[in-house]
Amino acid sequence: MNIPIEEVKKELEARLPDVKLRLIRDSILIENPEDLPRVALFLKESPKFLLDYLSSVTGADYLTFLESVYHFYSMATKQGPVALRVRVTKNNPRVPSLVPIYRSAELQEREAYDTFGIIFEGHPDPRRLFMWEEFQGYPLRKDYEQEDTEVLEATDIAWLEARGIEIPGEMKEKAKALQATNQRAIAQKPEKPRN
Amino acid sequence: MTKILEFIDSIFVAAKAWILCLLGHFLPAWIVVLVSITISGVVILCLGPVIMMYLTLLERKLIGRIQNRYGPNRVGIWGLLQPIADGIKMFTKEDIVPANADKVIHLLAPIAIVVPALMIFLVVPFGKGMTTVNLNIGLLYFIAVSSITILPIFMGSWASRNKYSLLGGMRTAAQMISYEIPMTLAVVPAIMMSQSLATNAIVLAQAGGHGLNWFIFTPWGIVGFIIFFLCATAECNRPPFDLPEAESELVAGFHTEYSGMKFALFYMAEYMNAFTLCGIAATLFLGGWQGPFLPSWLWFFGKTFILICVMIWFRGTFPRFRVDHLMAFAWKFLLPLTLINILLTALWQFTSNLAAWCGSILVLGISLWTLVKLNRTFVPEKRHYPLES
Amino acid sequence: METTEVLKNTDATQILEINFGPQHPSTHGVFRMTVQLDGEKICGLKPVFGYLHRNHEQIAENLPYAAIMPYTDRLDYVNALANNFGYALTIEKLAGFEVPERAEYIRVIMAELARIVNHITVIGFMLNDLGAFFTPLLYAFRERERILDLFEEITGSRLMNNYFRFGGVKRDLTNENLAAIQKIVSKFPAFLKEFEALLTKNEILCMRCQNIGILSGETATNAGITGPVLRASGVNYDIRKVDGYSIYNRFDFKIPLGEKGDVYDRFYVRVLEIRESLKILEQALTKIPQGEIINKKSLPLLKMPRNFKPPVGEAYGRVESPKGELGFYVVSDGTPQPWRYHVRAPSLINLTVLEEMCLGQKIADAIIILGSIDIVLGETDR
Amino acid sequence: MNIFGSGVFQGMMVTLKNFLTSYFRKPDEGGIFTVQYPEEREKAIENFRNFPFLVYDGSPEQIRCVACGICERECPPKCIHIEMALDVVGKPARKPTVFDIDYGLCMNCGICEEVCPFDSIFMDHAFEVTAPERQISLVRPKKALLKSNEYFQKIRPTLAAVIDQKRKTAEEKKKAAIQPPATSESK
Repeated sequence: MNIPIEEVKKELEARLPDVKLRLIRDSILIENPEDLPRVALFLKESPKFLLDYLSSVTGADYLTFLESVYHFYSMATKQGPVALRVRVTKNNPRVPSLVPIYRSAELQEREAYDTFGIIFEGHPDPRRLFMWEEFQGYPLRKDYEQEDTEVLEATDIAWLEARGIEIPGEMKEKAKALQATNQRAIAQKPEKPRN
Repeated sequence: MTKILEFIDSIFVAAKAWILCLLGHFLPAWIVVLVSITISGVVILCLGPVIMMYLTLLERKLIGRIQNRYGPNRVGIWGLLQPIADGIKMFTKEDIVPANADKVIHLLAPIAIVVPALMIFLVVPFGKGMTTVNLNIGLLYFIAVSSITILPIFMGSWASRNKYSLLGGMRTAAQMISYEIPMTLAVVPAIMMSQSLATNAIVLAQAGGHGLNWFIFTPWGIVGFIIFFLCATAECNRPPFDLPEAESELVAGFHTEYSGMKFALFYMAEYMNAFTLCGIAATLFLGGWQGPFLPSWLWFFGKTFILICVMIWFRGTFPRFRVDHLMAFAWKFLLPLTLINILLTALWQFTSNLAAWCGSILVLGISLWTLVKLNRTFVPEKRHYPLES
Repeated sequence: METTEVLKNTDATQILEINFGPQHPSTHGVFRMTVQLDGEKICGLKPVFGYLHRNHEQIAENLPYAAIMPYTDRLDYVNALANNFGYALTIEKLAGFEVPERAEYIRVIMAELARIVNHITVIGFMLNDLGAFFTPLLYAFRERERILDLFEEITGSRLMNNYFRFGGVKRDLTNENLAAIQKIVSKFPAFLKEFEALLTKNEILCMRCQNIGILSGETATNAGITGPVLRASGVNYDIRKVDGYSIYNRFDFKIPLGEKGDVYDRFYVRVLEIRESLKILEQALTKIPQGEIINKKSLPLLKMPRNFKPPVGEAYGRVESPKGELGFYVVSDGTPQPWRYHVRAPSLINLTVLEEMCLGQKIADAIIILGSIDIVLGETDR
Repeated sequence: MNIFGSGVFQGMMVTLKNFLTSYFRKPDEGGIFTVQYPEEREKAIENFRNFPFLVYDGSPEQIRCVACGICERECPPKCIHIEMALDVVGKPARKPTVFDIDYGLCMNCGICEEVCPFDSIFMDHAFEVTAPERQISLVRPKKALLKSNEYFQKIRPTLAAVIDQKRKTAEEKKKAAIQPPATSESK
């Protein structure tokens, strides 16, 4: 059973007049990320919608801004989905966490942080999910540059040599050249599909 | 005809006596005694590993059949050379000792575990007159020696310095000490009825009556046998009581950090223990080597073989107990039952046959019912699963 | 193994910290949980993910839409067809493709067979976690093998099916295939009966599973738990019924619900779900019509996948995969490859409540609780 | 009321039954299910797909592939590498000189087979592919990939028959187009 998104918006505007909303495709954009928990709580508790189940939380990179998209369903009334989205800049990607309201966001927000670098404020365990803690960068951002694992950097060589592993001369030279220009070894981007 | 049968029956005894007689002609008596001991010792030392090797094959074959597959059948006919191939593999494997392990104890544990396993063989009556040492306190010796097994397992688990091993060792200690008690108590009725601690005397007490004098054909006997057999399964850490190993939880339990021949020794001890415990169970309740027509040692091995098959059958069927259920089963279920069983045995001696049968079955029924009622955790809950549209 | 002993109380017992996994026989792959033990009792548990992470989403964002299909097989490799189904459904939503009647029936038949395969494998592995020496697992695999042979015949591969296409399926079912499916469906109840005789009343299994890892319905809903785990907690939520996607609303089937939400309920709900799947299969096999197996509009796309450019927009499609709700979120910018592609993996999100279910239980229970959640690391870590 | 222990007993009976049936029954009815692999083999399934191979008619020179590169572009893991041959003049010869497939990368999806407009690449049944190391020797060159149409007809008779028929009619049409029969000229 679908919920008409206009109806949701109308209801939200009536009950939460200070929240600025905008329709984008089949979803509601909350202009100010700070309002997200209020909207979510309202949708969860309003007897009309009873959206008690947060199905999916994900990020998206639209080059100029980052977006966090939420899909809500209702298990009690078996209706949905209602999609909400918030937009943040890449410089200050802070979105309030929904974990206090929906625990299902716990791992998904960690994933979104891991892959897009969206910081969810108020998350009880804000660590990376898949990558290790020391990992640099956010792999699903469009401007992410992948490290070339075939090329050794100076620090890697030092680490290996300390353990008595011999390194071929050309690899060392490459590392030196990289260090001199103060660059990181970047892998080639996967080829974009031709048409 | 009977002569031939008797000859086959006593072939091993006769062979040993012949050798000793021959030596007795030109050697002093003390050397003959020494040779006698050596012969028995060598036989046991060879028998143990061979039994273990072919038990592994038997287990793999039977479980294979239970699971609708062939089991090993590539090395030799029907895979008969598989154990030898396994042995070669074990010998050639690298021996790995963890860096932080207590190296001496780590080395000693697998050696120490084989010793009690072999020592039990001494009192097992393999056939008529084929008990290696006819101790008059044979059962006491068996109970004492079999409980040593805990120590090497704990040594191995502690010395490995691995947390899985440690947990496995702790479980072993708890489990084996607990199951020792009902096992010992389950043996008591057999001792009471045969009025002897010597294994051979217990076998002889079950003679006659076309096999109906076996202790298992009495109410206390069957209860004692089942309890003894369950405890024996637990004593040699076989499923469903294989908590010290607990492959799915503790990787390999106490022998996680053992490889190659050291691991094989642990394995060997387990299988030899299984064999001797089954042998003792057959001796105590199934009439030992007694039986018509066939030679006595064949009867003994046949009965033991069947019991081992049941152990393997257990392994092919059951999931594992959990540690607290395991302990509860020993202390809250088996222990009271053995005590009641001893009481029944005592009554059995003073009453007529029919009254004893009826009385025992009544008492056993009531006590079982009470025990099940008292141990609600053992009884499955009835669940209702609604189907909604 | 790391040897860090943490002192909780200076005067009391020491807490033992153990890493279960990533190399452990019963963590279902390279999953790791850091467990804090007080004796045998668990007083803390943290799951650690990412050992099988390969950035599925980024791989997909650099590929044309059709070429993502074989990659979805590798998410949950036990039942690849459900993943195909979810992805195909999402793209059809995005591009507005219709699916011919026969193709819908074929899809349902294949998806339900995949569900049976998955559930039966899970039950087998769970029993292995319980310590049964492979017997239930191998009985399960024996039946699974028959279905996998069928998959091989129909889709060309046993596990990595790559069978669904946008607007239909890749290959038609012949009459022999249908007869073979019918044979499996008619023989399956006998096997299930035997399987249940082996397991459901077994006292050891009941002792181990009942009242272990209890998950209440409210917690499950709030934590976004889906699939059999949710239904075992007594919440009636099956996307096949709720969304009625594809043609599921035409079949008569029931949703089995659990009573307490413990490991035993999860195990038994799966057994009952196999029965319901068999019901669906029976109906689908009798009703399946003749006709096209793929939408005419999408036929040329098969030959030139790169020419497929869905209109600008986004779609969130979800199916009831045997593990739970499998969602795909795809944003199209009008180019041949998706701008954003996200998978809502049920195996991952169902692990949210793992710690809560395990606290206060024994280590052995943690293993079976993990087994009863049913995770596949290909999907969890993506 | 269930007697305590009856569930355990029931389970043991199931395993006993399976133990016994493994000796007497056929695989389909509860017997041994194992296939003794190197000696016995399961019946080949026609639609089974493993790694791709290239089909030629008659001799290996008559390769169907025209090096159009569609499979190379559509291959999801990019495991195909094609270079087109040049004839004496330097014009593209519509034949591949290099056609490598990296078996280490290939994920047996069958997309190359689907997209090929010239019916020249198909999925093989051979699964016993081993290599001493995992980089260079898994890259199969054209020579190793070429297999005759007869082989294709043997492993996948149904599909091969359809394709042979299609090619035959196409060829006849082509012939007809080049040399139109006299009757059509008169019209």
